[in-house]
Amino acid sequence: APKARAGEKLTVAAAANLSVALKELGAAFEKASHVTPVLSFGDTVGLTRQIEEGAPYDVFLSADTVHVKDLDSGGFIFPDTATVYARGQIVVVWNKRYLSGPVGIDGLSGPGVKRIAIANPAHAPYGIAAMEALKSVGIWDKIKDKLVYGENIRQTLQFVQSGDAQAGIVALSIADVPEVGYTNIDQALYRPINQAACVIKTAKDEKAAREFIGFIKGPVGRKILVKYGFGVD
Amino acid sequence: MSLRFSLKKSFPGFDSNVELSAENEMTVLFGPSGAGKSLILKMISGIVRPDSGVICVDGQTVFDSSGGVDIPMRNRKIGFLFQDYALFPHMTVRENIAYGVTSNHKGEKNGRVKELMEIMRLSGLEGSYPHEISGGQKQRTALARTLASEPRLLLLDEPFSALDFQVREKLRADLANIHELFPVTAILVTHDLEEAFMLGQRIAVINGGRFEQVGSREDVFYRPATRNVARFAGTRNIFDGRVAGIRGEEVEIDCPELGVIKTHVPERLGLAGGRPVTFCIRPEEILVIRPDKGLGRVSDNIVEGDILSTTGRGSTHVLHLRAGQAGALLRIELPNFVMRKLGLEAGKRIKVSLKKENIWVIP
Amino acid sequence: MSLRFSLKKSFPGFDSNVELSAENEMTVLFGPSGAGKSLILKMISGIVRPDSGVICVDGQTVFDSSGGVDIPMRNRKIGFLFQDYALFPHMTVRENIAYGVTSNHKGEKNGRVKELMEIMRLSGLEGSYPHEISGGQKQRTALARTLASEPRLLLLDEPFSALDFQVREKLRADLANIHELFPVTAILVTHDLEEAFMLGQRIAVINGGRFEQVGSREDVFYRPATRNVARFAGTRNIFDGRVAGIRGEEVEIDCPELGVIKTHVPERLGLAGGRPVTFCIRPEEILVIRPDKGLGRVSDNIVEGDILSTTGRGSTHVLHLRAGQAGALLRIELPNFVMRKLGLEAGKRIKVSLKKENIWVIP
Amino acid sequence: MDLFPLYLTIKVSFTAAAFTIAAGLVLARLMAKRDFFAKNIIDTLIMQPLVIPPTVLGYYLLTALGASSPLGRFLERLGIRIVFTWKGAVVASIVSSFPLFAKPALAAFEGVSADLENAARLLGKTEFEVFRTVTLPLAWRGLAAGAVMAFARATGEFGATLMVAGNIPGLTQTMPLAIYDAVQTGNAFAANVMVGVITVFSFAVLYAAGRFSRVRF
Amino acid sequence: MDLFPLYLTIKVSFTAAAFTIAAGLVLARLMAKRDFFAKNIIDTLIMQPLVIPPTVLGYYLLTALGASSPLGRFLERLGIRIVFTWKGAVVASIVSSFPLFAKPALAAFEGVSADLENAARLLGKTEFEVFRTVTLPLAWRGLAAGAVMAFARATGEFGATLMVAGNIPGLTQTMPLAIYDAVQTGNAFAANVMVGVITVFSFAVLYAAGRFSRVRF
Ligand SMILES: Nc1ncnc2c1ncn2[C@@H]1O[C@H](COP(=O)(O)OP(=O)(O)OP(=O)(O)O)[C@@H](O)[C@H]1O
Ligand SMILES: Nc1ncnc2c1ncn2[C@@H]1O[C@H](COP(=O)(O)OP(=O)(O)OP(=O)(O)O)[C@@H](O)[C@H]1O
Ligand SMILES: [Mg+2]
Ligand SMILES: [Mg+2]
Repeated sequence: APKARAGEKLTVAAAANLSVALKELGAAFEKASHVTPVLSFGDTVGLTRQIEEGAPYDVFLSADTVHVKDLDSGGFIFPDTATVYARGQIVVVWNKRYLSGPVGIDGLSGPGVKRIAIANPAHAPYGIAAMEALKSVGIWDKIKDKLVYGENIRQTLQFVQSGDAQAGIVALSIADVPEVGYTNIDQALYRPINQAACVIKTAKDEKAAREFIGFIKGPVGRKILVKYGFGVD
Repeated sequence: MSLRFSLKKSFPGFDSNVELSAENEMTVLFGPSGAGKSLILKMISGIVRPDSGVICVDGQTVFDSSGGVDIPMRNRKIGFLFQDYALFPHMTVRENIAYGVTSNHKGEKNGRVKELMEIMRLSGLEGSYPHEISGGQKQRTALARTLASEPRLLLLDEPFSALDFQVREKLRADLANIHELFPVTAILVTHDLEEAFMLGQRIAVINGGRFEQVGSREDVFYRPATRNVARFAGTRNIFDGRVAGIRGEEVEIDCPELGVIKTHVPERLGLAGGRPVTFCIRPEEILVIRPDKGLGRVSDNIVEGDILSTTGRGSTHVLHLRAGQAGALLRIELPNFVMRKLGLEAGKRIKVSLKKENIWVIP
Repeated sequence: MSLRFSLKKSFPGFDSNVELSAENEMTVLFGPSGAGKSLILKMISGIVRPDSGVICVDGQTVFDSSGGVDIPMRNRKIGFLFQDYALFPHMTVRENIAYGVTSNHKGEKNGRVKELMEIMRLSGLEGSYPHEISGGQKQRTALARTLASEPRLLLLDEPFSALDFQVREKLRADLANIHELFPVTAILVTHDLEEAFMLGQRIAVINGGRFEQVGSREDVFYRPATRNVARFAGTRNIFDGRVAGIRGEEVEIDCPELGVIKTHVPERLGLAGGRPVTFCIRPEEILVIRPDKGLGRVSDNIVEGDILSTTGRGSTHVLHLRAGQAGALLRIELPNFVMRKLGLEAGKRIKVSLKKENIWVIP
Repeated sequence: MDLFPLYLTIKVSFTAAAFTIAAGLVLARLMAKRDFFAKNIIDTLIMQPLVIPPTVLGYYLLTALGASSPLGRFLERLGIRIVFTWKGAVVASIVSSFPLFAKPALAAFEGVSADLENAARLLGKTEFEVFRTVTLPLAWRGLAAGAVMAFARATGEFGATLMVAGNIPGLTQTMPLAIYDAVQTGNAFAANVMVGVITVFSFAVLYAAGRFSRVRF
Repeated sequence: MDLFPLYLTIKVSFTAAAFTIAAGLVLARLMAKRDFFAKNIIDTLIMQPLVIPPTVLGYYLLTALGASSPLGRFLERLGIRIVFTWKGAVVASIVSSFPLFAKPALAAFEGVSADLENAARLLGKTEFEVFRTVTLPLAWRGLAAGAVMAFARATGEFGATLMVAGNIPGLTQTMPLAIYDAVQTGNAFAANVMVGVITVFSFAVLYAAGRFSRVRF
């Protein structure tokens, strides 16, 4: 009986790039199950370390797949729950004030673009994808010196929003802001940014946790993810 | 060089209202603790802002509340010796003194510092910090620093209080010759009677924030203007009476404690019969009559009494005498040889004379 | 109650090595600035750790370098009046004094504070902070705070230096009666000759970190053990000579400056002919011979000289005399009335007598 | 607006500041009046939390106090859970703010005149009484400055808190973390409002502290 | 190990500390000797950078100095570029470390005896000379404490720097940013090494500063 579960809580640790989409997802899940998801955002690496140290999370929504694999090999999660729930997409963004769009990925090497913001390709999945795309179109070496790294995708966008980077590459999920315009990047230019989810072994309510992942992967969840710019299978 | 000021300042529980002019001389501010001596120096120097008033140094108005003049301290060219020294704790003795020297020429500066250190007997302490030197050494350092700046006006707040008797005497002598050494107007604060007497050509006696008398040291010591001045100046024997008879300048005072006392009073005082008066006589001016000699020529105001106590004070002795009809307490100061010669001691009964010319009637 | 100490302490350029016992009495430490007076008090109280030595207070060993004893300051029950007061700047006058009171009973505490404030004439300043009061008021507050703690040993570092003459005299009298008021052993530091004489039943004269003489005030003043003590104690006339002849206790000294001088010397000194000696006479013990009277019975050591200067010092005058065959400088202190009677002034030629019994030969 | 983060921030910042001040006082006092070889070294070491980026500091703290560390397991057995609770936020704040109090406190204590302390000792006061009635009030200016900085730092602590306490709404989410969330969500307005709130709060506390700690002498 | 971040950190931290100290001295001095209505308010306001999470502070700085702000455009026209240059890291460090110096400096100046300053004035010294020769040395303990904290904070500044200077390897990547990157990459060893390096560096500087700033009187 769903009513009996009212007030029950489910702690969801999620990568910060999900913060907008997950708000709506969470609300929808609560409506459906009467379990309240508590959303705890952080960076993937940090959340992973916390789970290793026994953080009281029930579900982990990572921004990549590597860290879920790591957790799995450490025995911190139920292996059968590890699953890709979304695929990130990257777009070229440009500041409308400085560039009259649309600017495609080739346009990044144009003369009006003095600074290009991407997420740090050393560790941020969207940064890695951006680098791959830039290499694929063959302008990486040309624009390498114009790059400025954001620590996460939100910060990367802020660089473009402020106009200090005239253009950049960010996630589609956050690109819809007034100051910038965006154009899609062919998904063939970069390896898929798969984002994996899993249930933590120490979950207080394993059943609800599994339900939550199921919900995300279900029709409602997929619809919401797509709405916020994620790709789903 | 000259100084002229007229100042008012109030604190809760204390207010000060003073006025003075001084020429090229040393004026001593003399008065009890808390009278407002340091306050006057602080106002002149600019450390404390007067509520109202005027200060002129050397003809220049450095402060005028009505004219809005308030020259910054650094331009007043005033040397100030603080009562608590105000030495810079982060500088050595040498550095403290050098700080005051205005000359920028290195050799000159060093020479001046060396000279001052020698005058103040500070040689050997060049590298010591203030917390490493004695109280007297601190005071001498502060004095050297003040003199180093060659001020046109010198304000000295108890400059010798921490000094031993030898240095003190030496420095006093130096200061007394101040016009040769440092040709400036100076104001010196002291609570030391002897010091006031030795150094002050002019003495201003202050009490409760007001000058009670400003005059030559002889005036202050022998012709006090008020009862307070008499007390501060060590004129311990102060009595009240009533004018009983006047014959020209000679006045008879009926004193309930001592009986009838005769004295001279300048006519201008214009005493009338029956008027209450106060008179005094200094302890060292009271004459002990030698029992073996009889009265001799001495005949003025003979008082008989019992010696209550004798106290040695170094070169003199102080006797307390219970005398007169009402048992008045007389204080008498005598040279030691007189004590010995007359064999005076507690319990003895003696006669003393308060000579007419030694009695002063407070106007 | 008693105090006994034997202490050594070295600083670069200064070292101290002192030893003393004192019973229920007031001992005065007397000596020039920088002699090590404050240092002794600091070692006794525990503020400065001696390099080596022993301190016993009241039979209790509070410090013993060889025995490893070093009782913490708070248990020494010593009252210390700091030369620079060390008042707590964040406490009012009242709070400073109350801080010293040991009693925890509120009424008792308040009573004691009130009493002390009255004795020290501090009433009205209860709520003032140290920076708002005068130098003398600070010293009185510090004194009150020290007395408030009812110590078994009282160390007073120049307790009256900032006080005016009236308060000083009053407090001196109180302190002189200290056994009744505060029955403790006390050590008082002073550089004031008169104060040393008035307060010290026993005086320890210190110079350069060492005691030069410890004895009764009469010993120190009239029978100085060393030339330095003679100088500090104000015996200004100090001369060197050679024993010219001995007749029992009577000795003739050949002094190049004054000529042949006769005096009494106790036999135990065992002077031999030809031995160099030093002798002295206090300024107030020199007798001026009245020109009108002739020598009379006075016949000892007559010296003639010219008055160089006369200086008023309040109740006495000081004369400087250029005298004797070699122009020795003699200092003479005379009561004012003698000055007046003899009409002494600079330039006059007078005869003085250095009476045998007033001359002291420094052993 | 959800008031929990504000409530938690108040709780955490005051608790952390209290600990920091207490521990800082003890350490500074122990170090102030002595001159020992290691003093300069300790003095320098306590500055280190300022040099290391807070997030990294958080990693270290998490490693030291988490489930996989002996210390963490020991505390666990005592029933004390630090990580992922508000206590974790307190620990993070203490570590970050400690130098801001200890350093000026040490300087302030060193500046107190030994003569005045000795005067108190000679009046029979114990070391603790001397400390409370003389040293503390005389060092007041520096201590107050340090306390104010430590409190402000504790209020604003973010990086280490995120690691040690996590960012769990309703449990460990302090204002700085909530502001971070708002920024991440692109909700600049909410972020600005919360910055406004935390500014007003800290301003009120610091202003009051400033007035209260005024030195009159 | 790439040495550029260390080099940049040294450059940034010293430059920032120098600015912070210079500006802090001026402000603290102006405020210390007067009592005006706004004093308490200013005193409290300068604490605010401590309260706001550094990233958010960085966000504000970016907004204020970036291409979209009037100030940013004005500076641009003067040929001064702050954002995404090492100067941005300096600005971020200055803002973050300013309170750590200004607050203790103010307290220290307030503690200097007015009598000693007056003594210097009466010896004919100008206000500047009084400041240099009396006020400064007497406030030394507090100033040194503040300077050391400001320097340490500037060395460790991470959040705001990231926003204002960006993380451009070889250009604006300071040690803290490099450390963070290493942690994020899962390269704990590299992170630890770099933390070691920055610790040793700051330790050396702070230790030297501690020895040098010893007060002898
Ligand atoms: N800042 C102040 N606030 C309040 N009262 C003050 C202040 N400064 C001085 N006073 C008061 O003014 C009076 C005079 O002080 P001042 O220092 O001039 O005395 P003094 O004559 O120098 O005494 P002493 O010989 O003891 O040094 C004192 O009663 C003192 O309490
Ligand atoms: N901490 C110290 N370091 C070095 N020298 C010191 C220290 N304390 C005292 N002295 C030296 O010891 C000597 C004695 O100092 P002390 O303070 O005892 O003198 P004092 O007899 O009290 O003189 P005064 O009458 O001037 O106060 C001085 O020459 C002083 O310079
Ligand atoms: Mg005074
Ligand atoms: Mg002394």
